[in-house]
Amino acid sequence: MTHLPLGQQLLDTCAALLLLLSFAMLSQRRVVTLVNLYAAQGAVLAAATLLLAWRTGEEHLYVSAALTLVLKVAFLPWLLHRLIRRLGVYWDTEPLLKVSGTMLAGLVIVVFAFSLAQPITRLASTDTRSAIGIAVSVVLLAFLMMITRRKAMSQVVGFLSMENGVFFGAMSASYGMPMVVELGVALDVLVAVLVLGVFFFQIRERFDSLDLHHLETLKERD
Amino acid sequence: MTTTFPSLLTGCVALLCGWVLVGLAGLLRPESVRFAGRTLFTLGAALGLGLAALAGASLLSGGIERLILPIGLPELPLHLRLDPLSSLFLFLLGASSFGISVFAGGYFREGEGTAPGLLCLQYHLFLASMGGVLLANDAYGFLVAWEVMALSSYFLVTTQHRLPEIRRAGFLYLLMAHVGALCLLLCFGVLQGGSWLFTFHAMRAAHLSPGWAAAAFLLALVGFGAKAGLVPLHVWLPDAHPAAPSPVSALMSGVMLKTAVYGMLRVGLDLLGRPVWWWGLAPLILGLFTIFYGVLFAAVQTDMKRLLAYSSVENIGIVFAGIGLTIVFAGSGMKAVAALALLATLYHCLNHAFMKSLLFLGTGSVLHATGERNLGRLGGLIHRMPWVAWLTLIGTLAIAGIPPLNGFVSEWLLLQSFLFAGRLPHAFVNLLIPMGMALLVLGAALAGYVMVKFYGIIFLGQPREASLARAHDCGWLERVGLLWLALGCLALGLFPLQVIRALGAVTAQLIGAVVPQASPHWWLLAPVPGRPVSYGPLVFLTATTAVVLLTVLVVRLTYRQRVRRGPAWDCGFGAVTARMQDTAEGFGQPIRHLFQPFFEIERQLPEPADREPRYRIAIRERIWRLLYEPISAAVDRLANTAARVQQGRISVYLLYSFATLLVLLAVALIS
Amino acid sequence: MELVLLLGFPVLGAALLGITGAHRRAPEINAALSLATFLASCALTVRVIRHGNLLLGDEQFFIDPFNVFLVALTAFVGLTTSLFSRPYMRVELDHGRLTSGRLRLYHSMYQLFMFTMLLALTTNNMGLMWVAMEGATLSTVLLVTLYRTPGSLEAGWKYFILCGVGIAQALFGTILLYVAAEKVLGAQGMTALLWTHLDAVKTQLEPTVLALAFVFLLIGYGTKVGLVPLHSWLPDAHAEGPTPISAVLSGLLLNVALYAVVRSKVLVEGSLHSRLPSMLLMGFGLVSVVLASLLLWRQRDIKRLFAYSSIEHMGIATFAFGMGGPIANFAALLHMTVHSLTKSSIFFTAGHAAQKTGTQVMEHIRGLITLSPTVGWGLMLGSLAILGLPPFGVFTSEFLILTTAMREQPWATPILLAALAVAFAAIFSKVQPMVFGETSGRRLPHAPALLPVFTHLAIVLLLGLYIPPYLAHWYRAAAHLIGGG
Amino acid sequence: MKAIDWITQVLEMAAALAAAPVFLGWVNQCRAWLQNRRAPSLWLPYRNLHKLFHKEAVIAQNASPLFRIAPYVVFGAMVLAAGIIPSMGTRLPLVVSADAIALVGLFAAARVFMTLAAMDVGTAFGTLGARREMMVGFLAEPALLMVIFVASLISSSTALPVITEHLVSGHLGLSPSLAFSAVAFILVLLAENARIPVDNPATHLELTMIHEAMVLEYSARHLALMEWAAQLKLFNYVCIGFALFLPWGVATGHIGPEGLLVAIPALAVKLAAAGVALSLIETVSAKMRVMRIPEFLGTAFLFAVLGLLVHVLLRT
Repeated sequence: MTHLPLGQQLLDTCAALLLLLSFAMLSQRRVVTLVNLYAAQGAVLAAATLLLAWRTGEEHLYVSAALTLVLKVAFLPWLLHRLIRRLGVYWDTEPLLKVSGTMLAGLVIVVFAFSLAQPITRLASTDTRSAIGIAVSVVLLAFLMMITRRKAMSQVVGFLSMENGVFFGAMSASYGMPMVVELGVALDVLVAVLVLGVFFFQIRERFDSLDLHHLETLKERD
Repeated sequence: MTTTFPSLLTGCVALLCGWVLVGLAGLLRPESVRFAGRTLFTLGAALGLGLAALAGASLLSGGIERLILPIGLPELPLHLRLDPLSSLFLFLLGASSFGISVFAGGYFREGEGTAPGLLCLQYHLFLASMGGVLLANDAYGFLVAWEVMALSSYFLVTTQHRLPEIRRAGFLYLLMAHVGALCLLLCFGVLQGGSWLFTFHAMRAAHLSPGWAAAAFLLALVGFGAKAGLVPLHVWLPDAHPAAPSPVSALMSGVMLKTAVYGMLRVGLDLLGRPVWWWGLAPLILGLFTIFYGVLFAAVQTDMKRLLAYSSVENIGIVFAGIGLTIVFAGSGMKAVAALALLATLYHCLNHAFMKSLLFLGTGSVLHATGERNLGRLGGLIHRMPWVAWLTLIGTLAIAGIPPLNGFVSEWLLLQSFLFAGRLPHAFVNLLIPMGMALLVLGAALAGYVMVKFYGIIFLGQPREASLARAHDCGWLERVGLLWLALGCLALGLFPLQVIRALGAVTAQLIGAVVPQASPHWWLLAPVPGRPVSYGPLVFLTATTAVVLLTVLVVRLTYRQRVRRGPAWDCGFGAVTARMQDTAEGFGQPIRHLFQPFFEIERQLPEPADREPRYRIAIRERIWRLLYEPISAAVDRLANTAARVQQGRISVYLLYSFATLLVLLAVALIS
Repeated sequence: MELVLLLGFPVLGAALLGITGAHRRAPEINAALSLATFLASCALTVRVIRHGNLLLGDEQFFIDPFNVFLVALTAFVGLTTSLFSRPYMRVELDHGRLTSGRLRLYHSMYQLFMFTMLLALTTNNMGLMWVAMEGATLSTVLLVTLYRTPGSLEAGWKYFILCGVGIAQALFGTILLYVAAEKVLGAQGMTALLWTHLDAVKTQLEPTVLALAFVFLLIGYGTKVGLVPLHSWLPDAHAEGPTPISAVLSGLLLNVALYAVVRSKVLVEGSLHSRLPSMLLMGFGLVSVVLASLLLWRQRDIKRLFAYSSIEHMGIATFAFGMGGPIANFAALLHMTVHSLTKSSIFFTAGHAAQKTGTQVMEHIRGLITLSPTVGWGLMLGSLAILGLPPFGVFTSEFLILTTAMREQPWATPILLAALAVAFAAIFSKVQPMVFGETSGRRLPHAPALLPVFTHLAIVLLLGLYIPPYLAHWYRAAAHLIGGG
Repeated sequence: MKAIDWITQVLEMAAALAAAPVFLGWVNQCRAWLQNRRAPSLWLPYRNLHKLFHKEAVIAQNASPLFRIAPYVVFGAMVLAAGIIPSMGTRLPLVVSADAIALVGLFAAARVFMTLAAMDVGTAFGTLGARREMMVGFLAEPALLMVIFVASLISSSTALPVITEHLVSGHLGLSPSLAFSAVAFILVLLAENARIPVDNPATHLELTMIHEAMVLEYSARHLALMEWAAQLKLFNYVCIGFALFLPWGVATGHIGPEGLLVAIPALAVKLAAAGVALSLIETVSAKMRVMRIPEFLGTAFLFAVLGLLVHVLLRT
């Protein structure tokens, strides 16, 4: 296939952008930027969904695109920014793993993810299936990021971007899930973030910091 | 296969239920000793007598009765079966429990930890569950009864749960019991042979590959051995038996251990079909070792109940040696001798039930009268408590294997089966047999030593403490209990022929051969046809008494000097105090000295310049350091390693999940 | 109809108590609603037993013996727990560990939690099931952190993050399932996530993708089951939350999660012709049993202790499901039942004990039997039951599982044997001195109402001695549904 | 069951009663000669017994009935034992109901009662003696049984007369297993009858004595019975030895007077020889330390077991 239709190319670009953003998040230590990156990811996701909706004409995709836009581009980042301001956590401390090391691990994971996606790609009937690999790697990269971070906030962002990855996976593998499920998922994410918001304040008022090493007291090793 | 209504079996079940009800009745007035103690226990005793009667009847009839009750697992209702083997042990349970329960009726008093009502419940549940074990005809029912037995006895053991050492004893006991039960569970898992029917009937039918059969046998040996107190699985026994109230110790030692023997016979000789000869080696060798080990430790004990507990270990050793011998013979197709060995084994079970219960009850009375378990603080009680003393003497002589009492008969039979092993097809066993005989005899002789120590130090000599002067003889209920058991010892000793006839049904069932009676006389025991070997306890007894009486008569008639009481002569040393007598430690000293390698001894000797010299000696079993402490240490180490996993840091936890995910994905891709 | 009620009552309750949760009578309302839910579940059960499986709400809900028995169990334990929490939370309130506002949160969340679990059980839609599971997580997170103590916050955080991440994997797995199913069932997406349809076509689904899907689902729901090494959140959450929540967590949530795992296993095993799912389940089961029993060895906190024992028992059940076959499945279902009943009753008594003595540290809890016989005996009998001593039901299931293992997977039996022995030693050596022995405290004036405890124990005892035929039939039907083997 | 058998039976017991003291006297005489002492009269044991029987018995205040019963039991047991051992004839009615194992049991019974009686008064020496006696017993008894078992394996019976008859019909020469057990038996005999080197019957140093220490508290008739029982025991052991290793001269099969006419002198000769041998051993060997006794008896036990093993090995 020498020359793809435009939409296809755009979609692939979006996918690539997503991956890029994930890497950026992996390396990024400023929490505020992290949130911005997350917002960007959301935006790209929304764009991809929109494109897809436009090409396939599945109207429920429009809805989910709108949902994404509202939730992941507007509301959640706003909320997170607000939290950051309120709690005054701008920087994550040095990650547990050196950034370079994380990057390396990330690369390995991407390779793994693509090999993983092969059978799915073979199966999937969508013309976005080439992007499944990227979706998987976005998920795994987010996972990696959560492992390496020390601030509660950045872990949450990681969690959210993982959810993005999953969402993108659904999108690219099968033009999204049934409406009921998507609504449910969206709702859950929303609630989750709200709960987290509450959480932050509680943690804060107990430990007056969001540093995770306060949360290492319950253990067996002594 | 009897098609008639299983009347005897139904009767037995009814009696067991009766026991449960009696126990529950104890909860009506839990605090009242008079009601829960006296009334209910005697009632339970009566039920025991009934059970003995029924079981005896079925034993003599030799028939088999089956019954199926619609409880238990869905596919597996509760199967019950009354065959000679189970009826023999039921008889043992009923008969000895009668004496014990009557005694218990007089025994329990206020302020003994658990309330009498609760005790009554646990006690009778214990009895009923033992009956259940003997009647069960499917693995599930068997195991349930088995564990209920362990559980109820555990609660009985921890009656005085305020004392830490008793809690420790109880814990150890339940742990060993549970592990043993798990082994049995696996054993039955093998036995059912993929038929998924857990009835014993199906197990008999199942055809196991030799490997599986051997595995099942070994699992059974471990499981039942742990309950019976086979060395090295006996460690719980010397702690648990003394910890329990004496009637309970009597039950545990006299009856509960026998249920393990029953199980061993049931699995080894019944469910597994025709055994392979070399299976027998394991119980034989372990048994012989257990005999020796148990009696050695009994000899050095200073606590009277511990001493008896170790002597139980020894007797269990004798029984298992007998089982091993039976299997070796049966496996080599020597039915006649196998039957003889089995007979001796069963006989010894009966004997031990009576002797050991009698002795434990005796110690119970002593304990109540003096509040002392330590031999070093007893002595001279024959003057204060003649009933207990003289009745216990019978038990002592019996367990020391003195003719014409019952202990001698079973040992005699066992020796005969050793002697007439004849030529076995396996050279190794041929050499093992004489060794075994030697160990058995040595054990018996040592048992004599132990028993002289036990009796002499408790009942003879001078009281070692001033408080003993206040000791009083036991009440009439206790006397009845003791008397019953003592009479049992005598009867079993004097009428072996009749007993053996009754046991014939069992040997016929398990071996397919009965021990013949080679002599025409009803009073003469001649078990080996074609060999002039015989023993007639009645004649023996009459002859001895005749000679003794004659002597007395002659002496009395010819010499009329009066007998004067004076101070003890003691080579004219004068001023003999009770402290000058040999102590329990002293009496054990030769054994300790001779068999040092078996013991882990820590001595505390006085300094030459000590104002008040103290001599303390503590003896532990090496088994602990060789086997059990390493195990627990290993578990500890493992636990510490495992604890590292749970190390509190969320990133690490996430890493676990991540790693698992990746690995599993890889696996999924590859496969 | 029953279904509507079943799901309606909790929602109603959540709303109602969300408004009036601080009211003096709130606990009674809570109990009443739970009772209603329970009755509804009974009705549903009866109906299923009468008329067989149900498909409701244009196929969005599917009730068969397998999940209806869990529904009944869930509703029942929910009821008893609400009964238990009535006096318990009162006392907590009096001790000032809670404010009335928090109590409101507690009550409404409790109902919400029940709702999510019932939804997860009854729905036919794998996606909805996921949503419900996530909902359950969220609602329990709030419950775990109810006390706002540092410990509870930490526990809540770990619980949230680990289960959240896990559940995200589950979502991905669901998607893969969807993808695979869509291929077969055609693109009209609605049906492609319905378990009934999936089950119908499971043999045609693409194996590799399903294998991957299963891995994701297993990781996801397995995290909630508490399978080692995904279990890390479990002990903390159990130990730090209020006791009624510990009870429902290990009594119900774990079951529901295991239910999800088994459902997906059924599908995957249908399409895969390898024993991969079984092997995975058995492996996870064994690892969980072993590690849990080792960690039991050195516990100091009573609730942590029994949390680990929950991991152990979930491991046993998982192992049994892995072995498959009618008997093992039957045993596993039975094990889920008896475990949830026994374990919740243990948590009740443990909660009372901790409340009476004012500590969860076992060294400081002594001589309960003199402090308060009911609590003492409750704890003793409960522990003995959970340790698999007959005549309690846990023994029944372990009997079946071990005997099956001896035939099917002999290699596993020594491991199980050792692990069970270690667990026994660990738990019993800690329970015994708590129940028995000398105590400094004096006997309490009033015995706590332990009706729930002894009801549970009675049922467990019954199941150990006699499984009623209809119940047995029901289990067997469920076991048959799971099939496998 | 012929009357003549009963006669033999009674005769044997009577003979044992009569001969036991003389035999002891004889042993003491030989010993005196071997040690160049003026020998006491052969009848001294009789006079002793007679004297003792005529004395007034003194019993410690805290002695229990057991203490007074014991001498009769011990004595009775020994007499009965004499009736079981085929010293002259093998057709003994009693033997049917008491074989060799029962015989050992009988000895055990005597020992147990003796030790219990010794512990009864509760003196230092009594208990000390009892302990030592049991220490000797628990090794000597098995050894004796093993010795008997060797013979009974050869003749496939545990009834002494049968064994004797089988040996007399002696188509087997001296089998090595019997040789082993003979050595063992001699050691046991020395130990069981409180002879040097195990115990010194003539000692009056309390700390070294075993048998004497146990009967310290007895006087007069009780003491007499105990002494007599001890003499009987020695006699019985010697007779067991004869029955197992020197069965010749014993009237086997159906015996009439003529059989006895051979048997009695034969027994007398054997006894005399045995007495000499015994005194010889006692003269040449020295008393050993108490804690060495177990080693001594252990050797005996070992020899007996070896005899058994040898037998099995040769047979298979």
